[in-house]
Amino acid sequence: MQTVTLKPKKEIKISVEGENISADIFSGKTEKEIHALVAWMGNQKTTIGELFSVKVEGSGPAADTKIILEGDFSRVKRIGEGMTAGLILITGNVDMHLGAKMSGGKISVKGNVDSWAGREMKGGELIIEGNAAYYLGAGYRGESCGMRGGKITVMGNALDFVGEHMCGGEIIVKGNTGILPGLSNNGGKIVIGGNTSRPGSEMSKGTIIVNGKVEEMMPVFKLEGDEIVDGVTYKKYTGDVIGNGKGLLYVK
Amino acid sequence: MELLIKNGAVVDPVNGNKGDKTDISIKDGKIVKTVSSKATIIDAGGRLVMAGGVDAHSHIAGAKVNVGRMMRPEDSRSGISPRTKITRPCTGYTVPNVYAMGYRYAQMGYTTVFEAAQAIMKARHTHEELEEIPIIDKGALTLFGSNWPTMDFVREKDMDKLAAYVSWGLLASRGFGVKCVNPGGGEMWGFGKNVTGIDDVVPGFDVTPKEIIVSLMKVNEMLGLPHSVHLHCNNLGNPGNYKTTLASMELANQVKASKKRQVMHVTHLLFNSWGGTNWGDFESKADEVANFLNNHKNVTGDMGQMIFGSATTMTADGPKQYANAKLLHAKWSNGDVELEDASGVVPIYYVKQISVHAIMWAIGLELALLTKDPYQMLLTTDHPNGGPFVNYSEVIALLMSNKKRQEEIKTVHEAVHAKNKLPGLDRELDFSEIAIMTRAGTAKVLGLLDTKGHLGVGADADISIYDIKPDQIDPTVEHAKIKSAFSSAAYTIKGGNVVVKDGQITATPLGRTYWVDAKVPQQHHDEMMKDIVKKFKNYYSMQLANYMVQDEYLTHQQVVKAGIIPAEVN
Amino acid sequence: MTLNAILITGRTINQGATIENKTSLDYQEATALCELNSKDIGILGIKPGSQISVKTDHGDVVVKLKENNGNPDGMAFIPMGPWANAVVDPDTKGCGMPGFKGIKARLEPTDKKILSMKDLIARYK
Amino acid sequence: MTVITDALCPFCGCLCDDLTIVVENNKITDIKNACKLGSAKIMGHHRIEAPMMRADKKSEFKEVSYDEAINEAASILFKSKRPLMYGWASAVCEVHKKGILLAEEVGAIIDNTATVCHAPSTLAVHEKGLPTATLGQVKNRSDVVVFWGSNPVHAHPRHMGRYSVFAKGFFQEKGRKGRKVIVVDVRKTETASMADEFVQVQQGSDYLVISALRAILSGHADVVPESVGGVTKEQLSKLVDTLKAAKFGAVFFGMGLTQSISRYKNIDNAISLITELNAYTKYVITPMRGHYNVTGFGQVCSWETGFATAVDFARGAPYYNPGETAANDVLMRKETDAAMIIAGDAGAHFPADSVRHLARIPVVQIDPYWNPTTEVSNVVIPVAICGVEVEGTAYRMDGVSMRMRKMIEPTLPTDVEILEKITQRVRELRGE
Repeated sequence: MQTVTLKPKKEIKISVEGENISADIFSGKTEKEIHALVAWMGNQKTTIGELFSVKVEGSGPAADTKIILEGDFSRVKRIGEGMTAGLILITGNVDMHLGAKMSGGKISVKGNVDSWAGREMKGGELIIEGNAAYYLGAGYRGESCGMRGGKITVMGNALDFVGEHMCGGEIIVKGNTGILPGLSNNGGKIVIGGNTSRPGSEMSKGTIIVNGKVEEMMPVFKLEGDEIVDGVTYKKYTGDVIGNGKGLLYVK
Repeated sequence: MELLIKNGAVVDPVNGNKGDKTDISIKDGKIVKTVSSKATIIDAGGRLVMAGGVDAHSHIAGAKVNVGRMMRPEDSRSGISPRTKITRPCTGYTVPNVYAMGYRYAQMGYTTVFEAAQAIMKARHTHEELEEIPIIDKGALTLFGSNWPTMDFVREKDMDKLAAYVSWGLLASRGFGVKCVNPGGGEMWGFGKNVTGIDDVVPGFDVTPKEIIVSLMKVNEMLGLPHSVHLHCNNLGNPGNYKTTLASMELANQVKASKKRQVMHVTHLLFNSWGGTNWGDFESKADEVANFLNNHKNVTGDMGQMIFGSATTMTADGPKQYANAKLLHAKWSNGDVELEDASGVVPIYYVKQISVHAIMWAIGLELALLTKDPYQMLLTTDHPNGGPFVNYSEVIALLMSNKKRQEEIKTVHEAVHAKNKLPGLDRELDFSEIAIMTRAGTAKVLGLLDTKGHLGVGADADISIYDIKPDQIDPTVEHAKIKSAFSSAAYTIKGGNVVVKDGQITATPLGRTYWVDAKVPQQHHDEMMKDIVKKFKNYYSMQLANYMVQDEYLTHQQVVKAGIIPAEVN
Repeated sequence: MTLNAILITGRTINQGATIENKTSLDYQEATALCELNSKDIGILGIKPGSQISVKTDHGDVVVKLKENNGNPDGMAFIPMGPWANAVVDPDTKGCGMPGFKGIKARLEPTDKKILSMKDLIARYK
Repeated sequence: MTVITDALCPFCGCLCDDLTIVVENNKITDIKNACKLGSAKIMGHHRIEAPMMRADKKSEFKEVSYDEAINEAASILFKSKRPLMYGWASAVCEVHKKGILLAEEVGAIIDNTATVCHAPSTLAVHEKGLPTATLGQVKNRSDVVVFWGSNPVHAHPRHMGRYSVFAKGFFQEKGRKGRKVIVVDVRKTETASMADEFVQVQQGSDYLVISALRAILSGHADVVPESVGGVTKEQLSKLVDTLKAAKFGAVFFGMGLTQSISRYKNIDNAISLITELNAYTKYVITPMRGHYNVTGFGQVCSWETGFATAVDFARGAPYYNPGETAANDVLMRKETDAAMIIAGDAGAHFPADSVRHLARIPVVQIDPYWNPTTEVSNVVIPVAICGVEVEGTAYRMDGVSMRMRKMIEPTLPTDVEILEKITQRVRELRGE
């Protein structure tokens, strides 16, 4: 078991690119080696050691590596990018692209995450106790697939475009979401605890469940009648009818 | 500036060299007989030396290439490399940025590349990009196949005016040759329609694709242009289109070449050699097309080889692109140009286990292996339609090694066994044949064989050295080494400068832009311009005075003279 | 006296004609204004040409009231420019574009002066 | 007296190229064919006469030499860890090329005015492509013209005459009489007043309305409710019939779509509608671009970097992600620690929060005119006016490029000269 604890040495104003903060990269490395890892801040090439205090206990493979990020990481992007195993615990807020392209392991955040958390995620788990911003579990510009696998749970709210272009995996938002969740959903599952608006546009496959209110329904869904899912009665819709979509939209 | 390449295994089919150790002397950007003792020496150490690669058909610059970039940030984010002291940043795989375009060609040992299609009205854009593509020499073919003046003069059977229009259009666009894409179809796409064969009548203009093709060939030869008509056949991409292709190629017999070259170049034949009637009974007719070429020396073609993986299709064939987008449920850009032509851009992903894709892949290779004379079948991927040009080394390895082909066939859809002849073809091309398909042949087809595509005295000092010792390698078995060597030149020399060493860019001089200045009798020009002035007054959305590409966009131009009035001897 | 409206901003011909002359009074005349239909103007109980205070969650600004009966009820229009931008929604919504249209606004008559371009920008220093 | 014919207009994306300019003693004395917008700009306004600097934004500017201003500009960019270089739309492509090179060298984010105009249209193109055509296609063929969230009477005054509503062409000899003109907007604009049909949409409901049209077009009228976004199902169905009946339809959209809720998804949806209409007849869609060469920046930036705008060179290689790398994103997050604003006016056209941040950081302005950006600048470098005093390339809204003519001789340096000098100075500071 290896535990690595990072704390910002001072307030970070210009975003740091934290793609090297991942269990795969930290595992088996000494404090000195982690210190030397590159971290870009704006146009300045710097190191993790310059920006963060680093404490390493034990050593182990990625799957047995735990990273604890203490303090304010709200200006650190791309944490856990491409991670395949291990655990990252974040005690505060984090910046954009948390867990982008991750395929395994787990990232847990006590605070809020900025946009593109879980972008193009393939597997593993993301647990966000606070709120998520835009494009949770979405894709990159122009790509046909966003999230492909894994699970994202947000205890708070999320903003627009949750699960855009999702091709697989599951997103649970306990609170409300912004507009157009599950846009172009192509096989993922999205469960919204609270309210939302315009869900499921251009959906071809997958499922969206809304337990709160739908402020504006897209005029592209066919009402199929009532259906009971996990003991709850929902109105069941199919669509988006424009592309003969086979998506399922359940609204309480 | 003098350079001497010693101990090279020189493969130079034009000058009859098949790998003999020959020294090459270079002075002031040209190959010369001898150099002084002060010359810088490059010891090739027995490695393969060829003329710099010449690509006669690639989409490297202009409106639709940039549309490809704009609609595909997901492509641009691949192949990213930061700036260095010598190079600008690179992006993209199927639609690289201008810098990557030049660097990557040079890294493969290519030194001359022709953009395959520009509408006159958007030619300024093409040249803006060409001006920023480093290292390589380049040029662009100009679209004439659906232009209103073309169709008017064809209908009026006025070849003098048509020749004058082509001459003026080349000047207006600073174009190198006559491109003809889905003739007539570009106009019909203006109302969302298309021609179905070479005998359909284009509404509003009362001409057929056949008449357009024959007339453009006639004036091309009247003008004595270096290159022949460069034809993208009607019905491209439709099962059963080989009949249209054969009927189009047959038209070549109606016109006599003005120069020692073909009268018709039919491009990316992979997409035009299709049998069957639908995607279910789709099959290869590469044998029929190759057989035609084997019996008709006045027509040449290029492969348009397909590469599995990501590609971006882009062509002036607007209706085809809409059909593609619908078929693939892909994003679709369309870019019709008033009075001139159509165009479309659609991304595609070629998959080994999709039967149609596997059959297409095999068709390209069949074309190269069944066409006996490599001068008649050039190596292209119709970049980025069949796939990005950076994969030429893969194609070379496939053509040189039946073993590699058989290994590949095992990984692709089994349909190739029933629908293609490829599994049974054991021909393996040698270095000379590869040199023809990528250098001598392309230069000859373009009409540039005096200075390009060979290593004789007087040729441009565009040279590539590859990390292969021809006498010590068995390409059949060591195909991986062939691929790796052709993907990354040991040296690329452009105009006498070393621009690549060990696959790395070492210098980035700006190459030249070729265009053809073809003169016609003033009276023909004046008559023709009366029609053009009317077109601008009534139909174009811009002024004639702002139409022609200005000199500012050709800072390094190479003018090739041609025309009905013989060019003055300098 | 208070009108709740949806605010949009955008181009006008006079805004465009003075866009390279932003220190001029002409530019202020062309852009420091808010268009409402006559019914909404009636609700406010003032005449076109009077000053009006526009408040949103993102800021406040004083501009001149103008009549435009092309506007539906409850729609306010301010030509694009620094006065409009004092009250638009800065959130780029994950796509780089702030909210220049569709902002909830509270409109009230006011005696406060319309700030000049220089004074308006000086508020940000 | 000199008369320049076929001159290009340096105002809007119509890039009209039929202006006649009369020049006497290096002064423009008359203009023919230009609209009110073009005339106003070409006839000229008060200019900044000399470079100016100040350390404290609240103090007055002091005139300085060009060398001093250029040195200070280079120093600001060189020291910056997160520079933003914004503007570019009122400049020719030759300026854009120099700007992108400088952005590479200082590791800046480079973004243009499309960020508050049609950058969302580019985001939509990433999703769906852009089925479009040059404006002459519309002139020669169109029998249905739709303006959606755009108001050419105000923003593109000659568009309707030259290219769309009134223009006569080969297959459309009748001009206005041969065309059905439809305006979709949230309010009855002057353009709407000229239309054959006005479809009034509730603000922010365009996305829903477009989806409803697509549903009806695809034969699923049954799922469409009686009213969508303030438009009745009856009117929507009639609109679909009208659209389908066209031989050649053209849709021109503006900031009504790009700036409302859903942003680029409105355009994404509209592009799908156009694509689907092409199964029945011919349709094209074109953004009504604002500045005369805002399109050009997108073109140059795309071929040089692979991305149309909002390119972040912090790590030496282009990175693109509007929402993260666009000008207002980084200003709003207060990340930008220095800015260069050139040929665009962030001070006037960005939300207050962004301008507030600009007021806190070192700002270099390169522009012919005094404007709100000047008010928050530290270094101001006046330049010649592209398209009036400087020739060069510009791209019309439909992607057709033309070369702008020089009407009069400049009395100040050009943007290109200034950018080249700043780049040179940056290299010196780096010790090259």
